[in-house]
Formats: sequence, structure tokens, C-alpha cells
Amino acid sequence: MIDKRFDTVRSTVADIPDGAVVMVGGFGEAGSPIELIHALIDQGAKDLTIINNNTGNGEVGLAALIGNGQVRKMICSYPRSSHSKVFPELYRAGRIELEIVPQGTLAERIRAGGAGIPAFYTATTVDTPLAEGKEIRTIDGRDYVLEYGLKADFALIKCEQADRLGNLTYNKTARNFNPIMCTAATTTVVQARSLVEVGTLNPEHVITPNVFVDRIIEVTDPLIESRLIAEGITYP
Amino acid sequence: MIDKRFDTVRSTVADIPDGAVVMVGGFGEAGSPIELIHALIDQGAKDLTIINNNTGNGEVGLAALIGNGQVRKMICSYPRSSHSKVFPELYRAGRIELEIVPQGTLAERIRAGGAGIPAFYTATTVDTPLAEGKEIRTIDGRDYVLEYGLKADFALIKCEQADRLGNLTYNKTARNFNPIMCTAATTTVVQARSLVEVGTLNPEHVITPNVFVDRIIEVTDPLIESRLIAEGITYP
Amino acid sequence: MNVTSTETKGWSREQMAELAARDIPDGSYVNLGIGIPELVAKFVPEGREFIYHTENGLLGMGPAPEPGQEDPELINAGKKAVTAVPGASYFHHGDSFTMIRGGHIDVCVLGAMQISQSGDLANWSTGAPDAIPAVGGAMDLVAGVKTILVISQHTTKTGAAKLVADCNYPLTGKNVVTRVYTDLAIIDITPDGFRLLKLAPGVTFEEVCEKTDAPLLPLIKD
Amino acid sequence: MNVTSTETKGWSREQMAELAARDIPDGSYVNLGIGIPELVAKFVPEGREFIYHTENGLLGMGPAPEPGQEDPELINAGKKAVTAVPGASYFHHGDSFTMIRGGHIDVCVLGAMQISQSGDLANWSTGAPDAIPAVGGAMDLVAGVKTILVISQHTTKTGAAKLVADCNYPLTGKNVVTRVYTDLAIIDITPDGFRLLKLAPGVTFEEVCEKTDAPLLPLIKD
Repeated sequence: MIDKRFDTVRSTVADIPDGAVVMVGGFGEAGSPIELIHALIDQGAKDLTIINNNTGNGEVGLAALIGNGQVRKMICSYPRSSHSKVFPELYRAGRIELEIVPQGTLAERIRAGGAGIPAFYTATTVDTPLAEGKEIRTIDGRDYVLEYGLKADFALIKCEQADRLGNLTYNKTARNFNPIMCTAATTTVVQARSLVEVGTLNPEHVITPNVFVDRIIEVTDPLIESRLIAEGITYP
Repeated sequence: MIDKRFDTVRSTVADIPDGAVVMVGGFGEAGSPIELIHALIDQGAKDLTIINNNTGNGEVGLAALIGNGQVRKMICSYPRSSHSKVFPELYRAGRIELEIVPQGTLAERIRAGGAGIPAFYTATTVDTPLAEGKEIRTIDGRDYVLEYGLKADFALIKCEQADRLGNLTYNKTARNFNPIMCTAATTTVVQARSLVEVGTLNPEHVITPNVFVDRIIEVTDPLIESRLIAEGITYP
Repeated sequence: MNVTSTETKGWSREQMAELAARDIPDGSYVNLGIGIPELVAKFVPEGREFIYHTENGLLGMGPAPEPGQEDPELINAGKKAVTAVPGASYFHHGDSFTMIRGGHIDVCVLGAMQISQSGDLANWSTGAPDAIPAVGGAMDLVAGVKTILVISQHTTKTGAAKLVADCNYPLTGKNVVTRVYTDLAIIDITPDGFRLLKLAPGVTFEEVCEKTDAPLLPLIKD
Repeated sequence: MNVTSTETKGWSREQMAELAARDIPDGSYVNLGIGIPELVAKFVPEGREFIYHTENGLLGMGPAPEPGQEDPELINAGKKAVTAVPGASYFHHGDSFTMIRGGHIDVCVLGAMQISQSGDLANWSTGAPDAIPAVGGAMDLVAGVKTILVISQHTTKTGAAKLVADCNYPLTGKNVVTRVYTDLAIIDITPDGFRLLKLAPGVTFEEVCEKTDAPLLPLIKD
């Protein structure tokens, strides 16, 4: 029987090695797999490359992972943090690398990585500093820049419902980068607000088909980042 | 009030001009917008370029459109028809052009066309005759072929439910090419098995968001191609 | 509101937003940037319906929820709590930027740090050595959306012109802006450069020219 | 079924399918081509679970429905009526080929017109001038799926070899085939060329060599 459920949050991320490339779902706090991130902090892997739209908030979740010195490089579109000095301070101190990618190009690079598309052209960034050093091609009279697909060793994902096969649904705008990141990682680790029996999810409503998912852990009452920050809580 | 509903099938396709590029949804008969195709036969536009995975069956629907001499060129992956000699005869007589595209590349070219991606690389067709004359690029040690996005003037789409804004759902494997074609046409015309009130469709379950849809017509009891063929029916 | 009869000199943030809203056709799909552009949603002219897109995965964005009704998993691109209107849909980032980059969004209203006379926009970085670059979705929006409207104060807090001959800040996009709404005037980007479309109450053409670091063509009288 | 004890010389279509099924690991995501490959689904070894993908937009494809229960909107890539198992999902063609091209499908079982000793596959066109080329999803599958198994009669109806030194039909893909199941033998594609893995009952190594248009390496004994 195919069963991708794990027993503990800790065990789902135990084998993430130093130097791994890790996609982390979410847009701000919405869809951020905070329990998986905290487990990665506990686990202690270093020199990570993290792909996320942002750099976390406060001193919990992604910001805490960065603050804990585990991240060598961020690939993101908008590293300005809310209620957080973690990334700016490390960045200004030259202690963390930054690859800035426009949000749509970031999404498309992840989607391409998952879809076996090694590279594509886009008009985004043409005539801006972010296109410097990149190949430009004129197609039908317009200039486009060549961008490469992004893949990861692991993806940390938050979803709403999951079954043991790995079919997933999401909640509102917490969907964001999660479904495309599921497709682009060698090992996709998912925290689900609820686990449901196989057959419960309507096949028309599944957002992530189970082929893209490797590990599932139920976290029924996930921490809410903004509340932790409002309460002054930090991690670890 | 935004209302994309039309009163008659005929009126939804009335302005398709000679020479238009038209994407037609469906994989075989599943998801094929047969009433819209028949309206296009009645309307009579000629020199069309049709993008569809196949070339139709029997002498109804897409096969009938081809048989009626309205199609100058087919772009498809699998032009062998079931119960149909329409395309093969015209092709062997040199009276219709064929651009053969692997199914996945066809899907990705349509998706790219809709997503503002003018071109992308794929390993599909490398070292085969279908890559001849195309640019090959080696990325991370593997060869890929350059393929271009596909766009259309019109897309003819079949869906299950639609609201007046143009939000769509589909039925089972009748989904196939329809959602991506909705994104890649200047004017997307949809026949829906049922029209529902705005707010009926769960925002989590909408497959085609309304921004991709221009015209909607309800066809509550669409013709079933295989039954027509079994009954020996031809069109017009 | 009758914009032209107000006694105050220049336009308020709300007035700029209302003027921009008036220029958006009925039935448009609209993406609103963070800041003043968000106010546009308050001023949809009677009889018109806009559908709002927010790039983090919602089409059919509604206003902010009542206090206490905020859902941390229902937010806009500025990460503020919003609502979804009937007829809304959720989708992932790949599909969301298919809408933007694929040319499916009709109008985007953005803020600006600088706008050049040829429609170049700079709104993401001063280029200062210690600045942390943060581009978000702005470059995708200007590359993919048909009509880019900009709402901005006419000058910076220190009085420097934001409408300039050439941007010296890093560009967001080249030749992308259609029209600019400032506290002093509405200005079109034309093939000939900046052209005045409307003056704010109490503001003179000469004053706008003085605060613009590029030639400004006068209003074309009807 | 005990394949080795059958009295008939060579393997039947069903036996070839069963042999292929035995080589597919538990938990695999599997795409089955049209024809003999479809039979593989009947022979899943006890204790194993495969999830079937059909490229027209269904993961979790089940067997054909009972007669009279066919749904023309629930079909497989061969356009035959199928069912969906619990845990299935539907998706569009773009997402379906993300699964294939992106390397997410573990095993694909295909038919063949020719297989070369270096694993080249030809299965879509004879290249004849009046042939109507029809490639479907085969090129995407061989480019994207990790393990490509081929089930095929060892020779054509006219007795010509299908296992050849070099294909003279147009290729579907180069160096893509892992293993071939014919009515006479199971043959691996190795860096050294064809290597016998198993002989069908009543078939000799010499006979297989004779019907193969390329060198065949003998079985490696345990």
C-alpha cells in the first residue's frame, strides 16, 4: 500500500543535508510551512539555499531559519521583511547571498523546473539591471531574456487537506507558490492541516496530484506567524 | 454588469474571419465543443488554421469542418482519425497542410502562448526528425530543442459549468486541452453544459478563472460524437 | 465629489485615486499596486464593474474584511487581509503570472519613484549601495499589462522631480507607463514626451513645468 | 501463472505483459502505451500498488468500466473508456505533461516498430512517403520518463527483425529503452548492446540471435 504519511514532523526533514537547495512554500505567512521550518531549525542543516518569495517575518519561521545562520543564499523576489531585521542585517554584513528574481519569473522558473523545461524566454526584466549579463533574444520584434528552470532537493509545503497518497488541496491565497514547488523538488515534504481518507477528495478538486508528493505529516493546528510575532515569540 | 453570455451559438462564432487561427478544445470527442464547431461550419469561414490534438472522427464535428474544406492547416499531435477518412484523403491529395507536434510540446506551446512565454526549450524530439531545422541548445549536458509559444485568434471550448463572468469547471478527462487553450486565444468562446449563478462555483474549484473567457453559450444537452457516428449521422 | 471645485490646491491621495479610477473602462481586469493605488478600489464609478487581480493568487479580490474577520490565509500582494467577492477564484503563482505576463490583465495602477518622458518607470530600488533590492511583481506587471497607470506625488519629500527626462534609478521597465496622476496634474506619456491632460485646482501649468525635470507639452484644448 | 512451465513455445501477449509488470517496483507511477502495454495493468503482482497515469489528464486510472457504464468524457490516451480509482485526480494537458516531461512518471511501457542495440526507439512512423505522421505523446514519454520498457513481437508479421543495430525508421527517441519484452525473450539494453536476460519456454539463444539484427550478448549466469 502506498502510504506517504510520516509519524513525526522531525522525521520528515531529518535527511536534509548541509548545502541542500530547499524550496519553502508560502507568500508572507500565508501558506508558510512553519512547523516544517522549525523542524529544520532543530535539525540544524547548514549552507542551505532557500527559495521563497520573501525572507520571513519577525523571528519565527523562515526569518528564524535565516537568523540561525543556516542559510547561505536566498533566491526571492522581495526580501524586505515585515517586523524583521534578520535578513537585512545579515545581507548588509555580507553574510548571506541574495539572488533577486521578479515574482513572476520566480514562479515560472519553479514551474519550468518541475515541468522539464530547462529554460524559457520572458519579457520581464528586459531593459532593467536584472537582465544584465543574461541572453537577450528578439522574437517577433520584441526583446526577451533567457531564464533557467529552478529545481530543489527538497520542498517544504503547507496544504489544507491531504490523503495518504499525497493528493492535496489548499486554502485560499495560502495556495500561492506551494503547488508549483511540489513539482520542482526531488523530495516534497507536506504539512497538512488535515489528513483525509483516500477517495474523500473529489478528483476534480485536487490541486496537487499525488505524483508530486513524497512525505506527509498532519499538523492540525499550525502556528500562525503573525500571532507569534504579535506576542513577541521567537524561535527556537 | 459584466455578462459574457451570448444568446445563440451562431452569434458566438459569427465574426471568425477567413484565415483565422482557431484552437479547438478536446481530446478525441472528450471535451470537443461540437456545437461551436458545427456553428463554424454553418458560418463558413475558410482558410482556417486549426489547433487540436487530433483531426476529428466520422463526419461530424472537427472532421466535418475539415471535410467541408474550411481548414488550410492542422496543427496536431495525432492526425490519424477514428472512423474517418476525411483528413487522410485531403492530406494525401495535398489539399491540407499538417504541422505535427508531439502532444506534450503542443500542450506546452499553447500554455506558453497564453502565459507570455514566446519560446522555451524541451528535450522532446531531440535526435528525431521532428527536431530537424530547429535550434538545439545544450544545457547542463543535455540537448534541448527550442519551441515557440502558440496563440490563436479564437478558442472554441467545451466546459461543464460556467457563470456569467466566465468562471469554468470541466468534467473528468474532457478537461484536457480546454483550460490551456482558454489562455492562449484573443477571443475565447465557451459552450457550457450548464450556466450557474455567480457565486455558485467554489473559488477553490474554479479551473478556468474568468479573465480567460470572453463568450459563453449554454448547450445543456450537447451532441455526443461517438453516438452520432454510430448512428451514421454526418454534418451538415 | 466634484474634483475641480475643491478649494484646496492640488489633489489628495484619494482624489488621485478617484481620477485614475475614472479612466478605467467598465469590465476591466485590474491589478492595484501597494500604497495609493490600493485606494482606487474605493472609487469605482457608478455603473462600472472592475475585477481585481492580486498576484498572490486571487481574481475577484474584495475590500478589507471587518475588523476581527481577517484570515491570515486570505491576503493581497501587500500581505494585507482582504476578502473574495462572489465569482472569485484562487490559483497558484504560476497561473497568476500567466494572467499578468500573458497580457490578460487590462490595467495596472502602480506607484513610482521616477517616471521618464518616454514612459520608463523606476519604482523598486534607489540603486543605493546599501539598499536591499526588492522587486516583487512590478517588473512582471509592467512587462505584461496593457495599460500601466501611475499614481504618485509630483515630487519627492525633498522636492526633487519624479517626472524626469531620464530615470537615474534602476528601471522597472522601459516605455511602459501610459498616464501619470500626481497631486498637481494628470500627465500623458506621448511619443513626444510628457503632455498635460488636466491641472489640479489652484495649480498652474507653469508650476507643473517647474516641478517637472523634462519638457511638458501643454493641454490640447478641445 | 507460472511462465516457465507453459508448454507453448514463446510467450503470449498476456505473458509478455505479466513479465513486464513483474519488473515494475511497488508504488510506481506508470504510463501504459496503447496496445499490448495496456495489458500490464491486469498483472500487477500481489502486494504491489501502481498508480496509472494517462496523458490526457488522469492520474489514478482504473480498469475499463462495465459494459453500458462507459462515459465518453472519461477515456484514456487510446480514447477508450476507463474508470478512475479512489485517490484519482483530473488535470489539463499542460499539467499532465509536466508529470511526463518533468520526470515524475517512473515507468512507461510502450510498443515498438524498431529498437536499436543502443536503446533507440522507433514507434511512430515508417517514414513511408504516404504515411500520415502521428506521434501523440510518445516522444514526450521517452524524453521524460525514467524507465522505458518495450513490449513487442520479436519480429514483424513478415519476419523482419525489430531489434536492430540501427533503426531505419524515424526515431521516437535516442538511447531511451531500458528493457524489451518480446514473445521470444527478455532483452536488456546495456552499454555493450543487447543482452539476453531470459528466454521464453522452448526458445533457444541461437533462435533469438537469428531473429535479431544485431549482436546479442548471452545471459549472465548467477
